[in-house]
Order: sequence, then structure tokens, then C-alpha cells
Amino acid sequence: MTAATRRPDWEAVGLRREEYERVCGLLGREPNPTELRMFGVMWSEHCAYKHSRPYLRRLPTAGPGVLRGPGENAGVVEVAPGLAAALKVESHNHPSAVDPFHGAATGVGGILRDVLSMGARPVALLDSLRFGPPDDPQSRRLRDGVVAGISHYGNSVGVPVVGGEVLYEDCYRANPLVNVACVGLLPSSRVFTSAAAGPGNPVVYAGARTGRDGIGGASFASEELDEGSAEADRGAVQIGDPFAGKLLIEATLEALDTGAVVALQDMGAAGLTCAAAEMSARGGVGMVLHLDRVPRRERGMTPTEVLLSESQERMLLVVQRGREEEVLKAYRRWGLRAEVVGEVVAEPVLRVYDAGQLVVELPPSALTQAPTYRVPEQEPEARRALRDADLSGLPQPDLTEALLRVLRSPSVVGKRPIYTQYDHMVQLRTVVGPGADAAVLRLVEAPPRGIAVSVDGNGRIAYLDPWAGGAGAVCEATLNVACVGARPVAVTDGLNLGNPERPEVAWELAGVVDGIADACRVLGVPVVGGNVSLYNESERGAVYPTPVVVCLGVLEDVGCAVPTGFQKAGDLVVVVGSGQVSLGGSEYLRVAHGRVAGCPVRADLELHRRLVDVLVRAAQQGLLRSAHDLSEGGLAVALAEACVAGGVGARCQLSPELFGRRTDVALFGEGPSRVVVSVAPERYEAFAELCARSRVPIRLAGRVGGTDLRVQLAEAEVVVPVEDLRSAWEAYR
Amino acid sequence: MNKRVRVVVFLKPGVLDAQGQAVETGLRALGFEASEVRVGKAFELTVPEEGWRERVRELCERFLTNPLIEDYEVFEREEVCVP
Amino acid sequence: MNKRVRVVVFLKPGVLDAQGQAVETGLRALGFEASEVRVGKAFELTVPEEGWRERVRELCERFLTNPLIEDYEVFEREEVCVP
Amino acid sequence: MRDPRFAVVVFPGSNCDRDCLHVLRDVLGYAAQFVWHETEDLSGFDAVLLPGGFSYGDYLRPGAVAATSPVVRAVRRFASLGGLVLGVCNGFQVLTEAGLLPGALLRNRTPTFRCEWVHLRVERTDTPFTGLYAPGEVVRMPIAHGDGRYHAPREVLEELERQRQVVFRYVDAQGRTTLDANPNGSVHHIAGVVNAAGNVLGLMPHPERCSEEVLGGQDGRRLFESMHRWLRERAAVAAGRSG
Ligand SMILES: Nc1ncnc2c1ncn2[C@@H]1O[C@H](COP(=O)(O)OP(=O)(O)O)[C@@H](O)[C@H]1O
Ligand SMILES: [Mg+2]
Repeated sequence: MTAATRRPDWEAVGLRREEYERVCGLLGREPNPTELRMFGVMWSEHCAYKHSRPYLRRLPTAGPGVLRGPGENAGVVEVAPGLAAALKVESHNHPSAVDPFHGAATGVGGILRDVLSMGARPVALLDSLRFGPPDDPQSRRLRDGVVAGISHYGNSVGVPVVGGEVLYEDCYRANPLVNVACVGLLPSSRVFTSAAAGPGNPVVYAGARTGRDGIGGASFASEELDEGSAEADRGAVQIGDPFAGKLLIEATLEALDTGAVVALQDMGAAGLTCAAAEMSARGGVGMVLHLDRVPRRERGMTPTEVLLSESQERMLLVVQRGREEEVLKAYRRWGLRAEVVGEVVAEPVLRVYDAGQLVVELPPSALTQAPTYRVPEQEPEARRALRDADLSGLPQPDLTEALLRVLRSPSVVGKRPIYTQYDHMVQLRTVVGPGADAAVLRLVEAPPRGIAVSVDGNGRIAYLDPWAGGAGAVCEATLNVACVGARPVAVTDGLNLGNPERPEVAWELAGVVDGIADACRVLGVPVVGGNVSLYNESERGAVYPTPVVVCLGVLEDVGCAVPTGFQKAGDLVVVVGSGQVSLGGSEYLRVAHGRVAGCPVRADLELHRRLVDVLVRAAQQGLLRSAHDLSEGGLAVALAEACVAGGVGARCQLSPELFGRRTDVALFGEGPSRVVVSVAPERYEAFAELCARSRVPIRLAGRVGGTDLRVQLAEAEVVVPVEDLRSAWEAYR
Repeated sequence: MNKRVRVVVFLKPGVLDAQGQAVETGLRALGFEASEVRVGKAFELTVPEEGWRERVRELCERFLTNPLIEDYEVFEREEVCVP
Repeated sequence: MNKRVRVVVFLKPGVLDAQGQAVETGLRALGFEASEVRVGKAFELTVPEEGWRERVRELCERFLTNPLIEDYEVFEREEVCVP
Repeated sequence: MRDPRFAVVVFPGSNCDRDCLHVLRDVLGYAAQFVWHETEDLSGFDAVLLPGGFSYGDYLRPGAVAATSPVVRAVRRFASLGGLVLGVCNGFQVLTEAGLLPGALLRNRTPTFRCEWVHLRVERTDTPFTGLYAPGEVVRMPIAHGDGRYHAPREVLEELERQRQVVFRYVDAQGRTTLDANPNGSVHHIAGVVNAAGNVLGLMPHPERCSEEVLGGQDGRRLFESMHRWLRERAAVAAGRSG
């Protein structure tokens, strides 16, 4: 290659010319090659949120119980007097596409350390997954690899995977989505920070040794996947060591117990560079680091490699001067490496030496102050046309057959073969495990209280109407938590979209964030953190804009947790909440008619708030025998699932006045804020009164009992033995 | 006709080999002198003889290994009947 | 002087190899013809040259394998430096 | 009379250690404490628990590295002197690797990890671990393992059955040993075995996960209570002799 055709250095590290000029402006000189690489990674979309930051400002982040909002490694919210939960979600989409097992495994490791960085012991994991259809062996392989990776890491570290979701669409074939969330517990009085402080305090490196893995992983996550990328980005595959991850959790908690730790952060994307820059910038101080003191796995690593390595299972800590031995001892007791590698300085400068040689000298804030971009937002014409599609003339298929097909659809079918691969019981907190609307964990620290968690999102809805998808994800997650009887207290969100430099994706991003923001504002549930993954595109196109929302709720008494399935013959079946449904973006439309089109229902957020409140109070008052939210597959699937879960049938009548004329819409139409509950006959009056007072509509639909699900409609009747429902629902592929 | 082949797979040099580290520690604890321990995988399988080299190569690259992080070697075996 | 050795370990014939069966099913699903698939482990390690055969045998029997369920083979390797 | 003292071993990578301690100490009120994998001193303890988890990462074979640890050397001596040793899940794997129990635990028949509730039949109630169960009783316990398929050569199996060393078998809700009720393909449906002397028990299911009703059942609790009662009785006999 001649000098003339060589890519400019800034382009090689992924910066634009203007960005390079801005770097020079901030430094007052040109960066040296090591510094340039650091900017390349720190100013990548993955680390810097260049395209998403302006939108994220719209999210409501404050609330009465919020101890830490976005801006730290995880959000923290109080869940009982003196007890707090840390909460965070993170994506590992690109690494999982390249190596599903290790990509997903390291995703688990990373999110555990985010929560650990707040001083919390991780107590639960959730996974939200998207793949191409499972009849494609490649998609199945990806899925099985991802599940095996999560299982490998989660089981080994002893943090239960208590919930999650798996949905399949063509658009995820080349771009699977792997979002993992973690919840941790900590004393409210002992929330840690990543803000470095105290000039003269030593900086401690702890955990696994540094190798050449994952160099440039953050910038890799900010590129589209193409055929050549696999080879070119070999360095971007990281391998996790759950054993080291487990030791790091125990040793770090022990180190924090000494009281000698001032601040800490994990070394994730962009490794040591990111941790040192963010910790310094957040604390308004500087750091001096000596790279030759960093424990290494390989000989001959350059300073750039040590600074940018994304080797897993490492933490950076600032420790009170004179007490470093206590902290080092905790790590070494657990067989991990721990070394003092530098110290905090008052001057806001990051000064890095290698064998006495100064290799980097930068203001840390320069690394954390990437520019932001606004791309003009433009809804594509074709999308509007899809949404405006007239679905009123669709032929109606045989409804029984349609119900079984929807139940068998991979996105709806029971996920037991997945979640039995996860240890969901370790730590002895799991009162309700995977398979229910939300998982319930007891708080042994504050009995009989518990927390509930759920993760939800529907990319198809967001594709047709980003706002409806964003708001819908919040509604579904909060409703799931409310169904088990818990009051939602916080959410964290993961946004997965395509290339944000395209106006269409900018439009999707804006709409999705607005939907989340509006919903959270009306529901009074703060967003305490989140994650953005962009550039989820291949030559086959972008993924559907896919927001996933993790909701954390608090349950006054875990003994009052409401089950999903029908419990007792004779109980009344009641459909509670919104009456608005549509086939737009529904599972039925795709499965029975092969179409993704139509106008999804936009949530009535005020009604949703009242619905959540009614469910929580009804649960507390013991009025509910079961509760299950309506999502993919609508009322028919919810009834079927309640029958299968309870092992009992039900007989329902859907009168056209209440449920609409078109029977497939009544059965399979989808829309937010709808729940099917069962209530003991003697409690019905109290429940109806509670709903009436809160202006939440209810429709009496039938009774629990028998061995069939019978649904009588205006002109038709659907009758399916519960056993057939079960075998359809268990047809996992 | 069939062919019996053995494939041995190791992580590429430089890729973290957590198992290798653990085994090395274990060996040392037992008083064995051993270093640079690497742990890999081994496969044995029977494939149709015709064009077996290309087949096995393809199968390794597409299924048995991740060529990004692993190297493999293929060996011919005597045709043995695995009961 | 040191010696680099490779140890290949498979479950004894007759002991059900669940992983081997799973790999076989996976290969078939992708359209590869393969049968009698066995999945095992491979180790490479450097040991002092003197008396290496006995040493490696001992180390295999006492630690690297479980003789109740596994068989092993030992191979000499060229001395290579694993970086 | 001194209350029996329980030790819960902590290996690096153990992850049910805290759960076991919680049940013994907080739920049952027994004298229990952690012991570190580097200790060789188990004096003062009456029972030792090897908990579930992934000791040393389980990287070679489950339990293989742990079997070489100082504390397992101590457990060997402890067991030979008649102390009670209970290995749960990974603890069971450690005990087989250490040669304290016969057989080996192989990758599950479907080679994935499985976490779910199973039914077990209690085959013997004349052990220190099962005194409070009824003979042939069917109990429910959770499993959570990837390598739980019990295997032993035919002669060993025959010997095990002859000596009635199989203490728990996987069964269906009616107590039948069916193929479907065997979650990992264990030979003879074996879920737990005891050594010939009767003082070392290993089992794959997790009794500590079913010792409180709020977690879905309490069938595991009686296993710990049986141990406690047996130890107290032994102490009483000893006290009677010396007194
Ligand atoms: N979608 C989002 N909503 C709210 N906060 C977000 C979102 N995405 C990122 N954040 C916040 O921005 C900060 C940086 O996030 P991230 O880069 O994912 O953290 P990390 O450094 O752990 O990778 C975090 O505090 C995170 O909570
Ligand atoms: Mg992070």
C-alpha cells in the first residue's frame, strides 16, 4: 500500500476527520498513536452514546426511592428500609453473533460486574433474546449457543437466571440480540460510586490478568456486521472465565467490607482506558498509572494493548492511602491478582507510564466528552404504508386451528427447555421462578417483603410504531410485575437498533425513547439506567427497533404472590383493563396470515397506571386467585396459558358488545393494559368495586373448570382440550 | 467405504485458556512439575471416505470449531468400530 | 531439558458419550454425514524430559483422567514455546 | 450435652455454601460455620458438608481439582474416624473424585444443565442422614447440574445394591423408576449413595433448596434434621458410657 492510499490514522481507529480535529483542539496538539487509539475506542458509539445521548435526556430519572440514576454503572433504588437494589441491562449482540457461546457468556460476566461496582451482591439475572426463526438450523445453533453461554456463566457464578424472553423474527437472523440484566442487593447506606477521589490514594488493579483479547471490542460493537468482519475482528472475541468471575464477586465484596475502598469500576469496554478515564472524570481528579505493574497473561504486550485490552473479570479500585494491604489481601485470599498500579492526583490529568516512560498524558474529561450528533429524523414512506394497511378484509381461518398454530409459534411456545438450563434457584431467594409473568425473589433481609422482575419488549410493534413499541415495552414490563402483585419501582431499558446515521433509524430511536419516557413519566416509574446498542445491521438490513425494558417491583409479602394459572374450578374469569385491540403487528397476523402490518394500539397511559394500581391492591387484599397479562397472541393465548399453567379448563363467552364483532380480533387482537384474572365468586363483588372506584373496566368472561378451554363467540365456538393446548404450547423447537 | 478421523482442537495461542490455568494449578498442587498447560477438545468420527479431507475440514470450520479463536488438526485413524 | 506432550482422553467404549451423541445430531441437522461421534479432551503440557513417560503416565492416572471412565493416549510433540 | 457442630466447606467456586449455612444456622438453629478449603483442621466438628457449585471452576472434571485440596485430605481423615460427611451436587462429585464414594458422575444424558424439581424415593432410613424419612417414601427435591449421570462398573453396581448403598433413586410421583423420571440418565436411577460404613453420603439433588415452605417444599429439611438427631443420640450414648 502506498502512502497516498493509506487510510488516515484517525479513520483507522474509527474517528471522523472533524472528530480528530476536535481531539487535537482538546489536547492543544496531535495525539500520539496510543492516545489516538484510546480516543478511537472511547469515542465509539458503544462507549460514548454519540447518537443516543441527546434522546436519553428525555427519560425521567428521578423518583422517591432512587439512590443512583443513570450515569453510574447501575441504577440503585430502595426496596425496603435500609435495603437497596442495583439494576442494569446490557447488550452483547455483536460478540454473540460472532461467537454465541462466549459472546453471551461474557455478556453475563459484564453485567454482573456493573452491579458489583455499586457495591451490590448480584442476586438475579434475566435474559432478553432475539433470533431468526428456529426452523433455520443456523438460527437454532445461534440460540442454543447463546443459551449455553448464559447457562455456563450464570450457573458457575451462582447467580440465578430468574426470567427472560425469547422472540424470533427474520430480521434477527444475522443480528441476534442478546440483552442481559442483573439485579443486586446492597445496604442503602453503602452505595458505592465510581468517582475517584483523594489525591495520593492508590489505584488498585484486581482480578484476572490482562491479555490481548478483545482489543477494540467497543469500536467493533459500533460497526455493522459484514462478511469480512469475522476475520478482521478476531481480536474482538473475548473469552470469559466464570470461575474468575465468581472469585471477583466474593473478593470484591470482601474488599468493600474493609471500608477502605473509595471508588470502584469494572474494566469492561475499552478496559483500563475507560475505567481510568471515567473514574477520574467523574471525580474531577486525575490518575497516574504504571502499566508495567499491570499483571499480564502474555509477554510483549505494547502499552496500547494493555490500555485497551478487554480481558474479562477485572476491576479498578481507588483505596484509602495506607489501607491498600487490606484490599490486596482480600483479592489474594481468593486467588486473584491485585496490584497497586498508580495513584489519584489532584490535577485532572491521566498520565500513563510504561517502564518509567511517559506514554499518555491527557485530560480524562477529553476521553469522556465525545461529540453528539443529531441526524434528521425521517419516517420511511413504506413504513407508513405498512401501518395504514387495511386489515378489515382478511379472511378468517379456522379459529381452533389458528389458536394451536399461534400457541406453537416459537415466540409464544413455552420456554421451559431454555430456562431449565439455567440454575434459577441458587441463593434461596426464588419464590416464583421463570415461567410466570414475573419472577419473585424473597428478601431475607426484610421479610416478608420481596421483589419482582420482568423483562419485555416487542420489536414488531416498535417497527410499525416506535412510540407504541417504547411505551408498550414499559407497559408490558410493569404489568407483568403488577400481575404477581408487586408495585413497579424502577425500570432499566436496553435499546437495540440499526445504524443511527440513517434518518429512518433516527426516527425509530426518537419514537422509542419518547414512548419509554412518556410511559415512565405517567406511571411515575423512573428509568435508573440503561444501554444502547446501535448498528445492528447486516447486508440483509437492520433489526426491528427493539426496546427491552426491565421492571423491578416491590411486593409487601411474598406469601401474597399471585400465580399465573387458573387455580380452582368455579372461579370467575375476568378480563381487566383496556378494551382496545388491533391485529396490527400481532402474532396472529404473522402466523396465520404471514404479515407484519397494521396499526398497533397505543397505550392509554393513565388507564395503565390505574390498572397497575388496582392489580397491586387486589393482590394485597387477596382478591385474586390468578392473574396473567395479555401479550403476544392476545386473549386466546392468555386463556390457554392460564389453563395450561393451572392444569384446568375454562368456559368463556365473548359477547360481541364487549369484545367486538370480528371474532379473530376478539381472540387474537393485541393491545397493552389487558389482564385476565380469576377471582373466587365470593370475592368478585369486592374486586369489581375496587376496579370501578379506579375506573378500570372489567368484563366478566366465564368460569374456570372442566378439562377443555371453551370459548363461545357470536357465531363460533372454540373448544380445545387442555391437554392439546399443553402439547401445542410445549412444542418447543 | 468409511474413514475414521480424529480432530484435536486447541484455543489459539494468546486466547485465554482458563481450563489450562486451572489444570496447571491442580498439577502443581499435587507436586507435578508441568508448565504451559493447554486444554483442548478431541473428536473422533466416522465419515464417508470419498473426499473426506475437504468434508472434515468444512465440518471443522462450520461446526466443530470457531476458527476465530481455535486451531485444529485432523488425524487419520484406523477404522475402528466404536461399540 | 523439557518435553512437550499431548494427551488425548476419551470416555471408555461402552460408557455413553452424551456429548458425542449431541454433536452427531447437530452435524446431521446441518447435513453432514457422520457417525460414531465421540467427544473427548486434549491436553498439551511441558514436563521435564527425564523419565517423562512414567511421569506423564502417573499424572494422567492420578489427575488428568478418571481411570474408572476414561482411556488416554500420550503423544510426543515437537518442543514448541506456547507464548 | 454439646450441640453437634456442622462445618460447611468453602472451595473457590462453591456457590451453595451460603445456602447450606443459611439452612443449618438460620432455619434450623444448629451450630454451623464455614471452613476454608485450605484448612486441614476439622477438629471440633461432628459433620462436614461439601456444598454445590463449581469448585475451582470444575474445569478438568467436576470435583477433580477440589479432590486434591487440603480440606479434602482432612475430610478423608474425618470420615475414617466416623464423622458424618454430606456431599451435595458438586460435593457429591468431589467425594467420588476423592474416592470416598464409589462411581463417577458424567455429563447428563441430554448433555445440557438441568434445573428442576424431581421426585426421589428414599431407599434406606437406617442411615444417619435419613432417619426421619419413612421407608420407600417419595419426596420432592430440586436438581441443578450438568454432570449428574451416576456411573459405575457393573461389579461396583452389584456390590452397591447388595450392600444397600443406594439411598435415593429418581422416581416419578408414584414412586416408579421410569425412564422419564430419570433426569440425567443415571444408572439404576441412582440419585444418592452412601459409603459402606454409612457415614458418607453424596447426592445430586439439593436438600438445602427445599427446607423452607416458601421456596416450594421442605422435604430436604429432614435430611439435616436426621443428621442432627443421629449426632445427638450418638453423643448421648457416648456421654452415658463415659458417665
Ligand atoms: N437507554 C438508556 N436509558 C437510560 N440510561 C442509559 C441508557 N443507556 C445508557 N444509559 C446510561 O448511560 C450510562 C453509560 O452506560 P453504559 O455505557 O452502558 O455503561 P457501561 O460503562 O457500564 O458500559 C449508564 O449509567 C447507563 O445507565
Ligand atoms: Mg459497564
